[in-house]
Amino acid sequence: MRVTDLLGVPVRTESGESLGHVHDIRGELGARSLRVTGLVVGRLGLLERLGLGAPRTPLRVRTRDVLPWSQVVRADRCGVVVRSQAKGD
Amino acid sequence: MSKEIDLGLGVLDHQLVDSEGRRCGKVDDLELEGVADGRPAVAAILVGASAWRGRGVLGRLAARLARGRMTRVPWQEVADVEATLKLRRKASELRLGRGDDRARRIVEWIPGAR
Amino acid sequence: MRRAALLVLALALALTGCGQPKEPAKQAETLGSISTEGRIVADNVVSGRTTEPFVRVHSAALAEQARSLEQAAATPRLRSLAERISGQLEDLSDHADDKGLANRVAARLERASRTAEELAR
Amino acid sequence: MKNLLQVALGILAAIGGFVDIGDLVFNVQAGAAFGYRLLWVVVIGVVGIIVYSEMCGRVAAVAGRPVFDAVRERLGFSVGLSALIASEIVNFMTLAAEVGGLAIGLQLLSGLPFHLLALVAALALGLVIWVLPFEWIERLFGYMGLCLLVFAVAAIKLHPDWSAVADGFVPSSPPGDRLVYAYFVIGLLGAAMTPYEVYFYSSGAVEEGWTPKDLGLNRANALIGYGLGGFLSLSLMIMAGALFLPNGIEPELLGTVALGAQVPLGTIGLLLALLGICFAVGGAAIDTCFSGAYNLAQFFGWEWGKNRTHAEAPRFTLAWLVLIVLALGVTMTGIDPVMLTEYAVIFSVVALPLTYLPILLVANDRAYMGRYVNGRVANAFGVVYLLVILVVAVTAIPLMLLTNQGQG
Repeated sequence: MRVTDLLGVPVRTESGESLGHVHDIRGELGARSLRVTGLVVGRLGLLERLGLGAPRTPLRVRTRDVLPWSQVVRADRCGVVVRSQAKGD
Repeated sequence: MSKEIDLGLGVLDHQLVDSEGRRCGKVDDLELEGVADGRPAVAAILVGASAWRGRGVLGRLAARLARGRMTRVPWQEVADVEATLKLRRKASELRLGRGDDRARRIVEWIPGAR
Repeated sequence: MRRAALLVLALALALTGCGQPKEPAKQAETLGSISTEGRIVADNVVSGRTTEPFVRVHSAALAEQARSLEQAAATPRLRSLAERISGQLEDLSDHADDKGLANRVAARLERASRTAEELAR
Repeated sequence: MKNLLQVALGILAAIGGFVDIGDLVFNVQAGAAFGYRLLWVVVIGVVGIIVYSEMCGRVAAVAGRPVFDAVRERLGFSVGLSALIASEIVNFMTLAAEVGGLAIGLQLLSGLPFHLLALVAALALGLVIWVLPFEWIERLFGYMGLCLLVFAVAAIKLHPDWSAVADGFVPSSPPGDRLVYAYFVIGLLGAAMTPYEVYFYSSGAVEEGWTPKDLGLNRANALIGYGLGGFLSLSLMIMAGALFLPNGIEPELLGTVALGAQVPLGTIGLLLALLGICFAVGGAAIDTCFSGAYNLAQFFGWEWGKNRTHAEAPRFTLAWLVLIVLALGVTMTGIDPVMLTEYAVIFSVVALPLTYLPILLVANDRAYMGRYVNGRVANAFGVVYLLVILVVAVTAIPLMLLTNQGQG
């Protein structure tokens, strides 16, 4: 699977509620690894979409607004399904 | 030095620079692993025209026109991610920058190219 | 993708509408412009304030403009005026350092400009 | 901070380098059509190029990112690629017009046949880029381009009505044909803010290894270089307004522009004008040629750089070589460079938003710019100009067609 397969796909909860789309994938850069830690989802303002997100870091939004990957049940080209009470907050 | 970064904004489409500071392509796509078993991570950087297939309508068209081979660079080869991605080894060792190598044979034929 | 297609279409469309004026009044204005400019070039030959290559090349280019207007002339009067102007300019170009000829050309182009001005009204 | 002499030298080169065939054609035609009434647009255009080239220089100095790096990263691959295609088309049209203009300038000077001179022009440009270190190219073409100052002298010697000139700096409601007026407003903005100047300026800053301590030089270069370059544009328009408008002359030929200096100053005015045109247009051809190669290399990630040896950046080198050969091909067809310029400038206006939006975005991104991020002033100007550019981009082509390229 590739990053571009996930970017832009719709995100829904197991009960079918739509949470918007995947705008970006949050990662954590280690010495020799880049682990995926979450998804930037939902209704982003135009500025975040164009990359004017959280100040001082190359991130679209602050980490607390990111959906942790642990909530993800299934992720593929067609869409991402997350646990029901998994709203980002 | 763990630092948070967005794969789309902070890595995709960024410039690759080898250990000698030579520009050798862009991050055309990123290969993920462990998505199914819940421990996803970036396995490799994909460089080359055929990596453009996932990049929208124009990307698919360009990929078909350019027909270039794709090079897979394991993520362990990445030394640092700043405005550009710094690689640990030379471009030739990672089979990158071959377009420039092919073009060099033509340019060197003209006197004064060095 | 749409934007690129739009741009190519626009480019093709634009290249067809080339810069040739159509209406008689506009053609007369352009002829007047060519003729006045030719007269200035000729005056400069007479007063020796120019160079032979510039006069030869530039009046030939002006003549060419007048010739293309001649073909696209909207009325017979405009066609004959265009022909007179291009003829004078070609003479000037062929004898770019002949002050006597330049003097005559300047006078004729002066008259042609006035005729063009009347046609433009 | 580089020493003052070098700053001065750099700025002087910018003046000569600022004026290209687009400025020559549009400022003179606008002056011939509306006299001094459009002078205010030149000022707006010059302020625009100053704002964005300063921003570009800062992004290059602080984040080491030339324009097309930012374009692909911020707009993504697909939109970035369409921006690349649009900019390459516009860049190439401008290059072909510049090479054609140079050939005509040489012909007006020497009287030799046009096609021979087109070949000589292309070969000379190729040789100069291949052999001369870039510093020298910029100085040579920049200083010789200063001959264009003869148009300032000519404008003065034509005794324009200075109060009317002053009024020209105040936006006025368009007299006569409103559409043609709007066409020239757009053309003048496009000519002043030509995208290739921004690609070239930012790539140069990255290459010369500018760092935040060069920001003072960056501002000086942008402000004084483009400012004085703008002065030349104003002189061209005033000259045309004083000479061509009263005589009803419609400047459709490059020779007519030189005539404007010949009438008040005689042979010396003519020769300086032709020399100035040849070097300014020649220098612009080189900048445009490099810009075409820069954009390709920066989008696809090739090695690039005018200060690298040709073998170190082979695809970049092949790109500008092929561009010159293609431009020569177009020039050989005998297509009129002035008409080609009119299309090139209008189409560059369409490509402006795709060029300037990414610059504004990166310049506002704290991750890369840190404390050098856009201040309120730079942002205010940046956003206002982006809006102006968007409106202008949308209306450019329809207006060109409706006004038959300003013929009315």
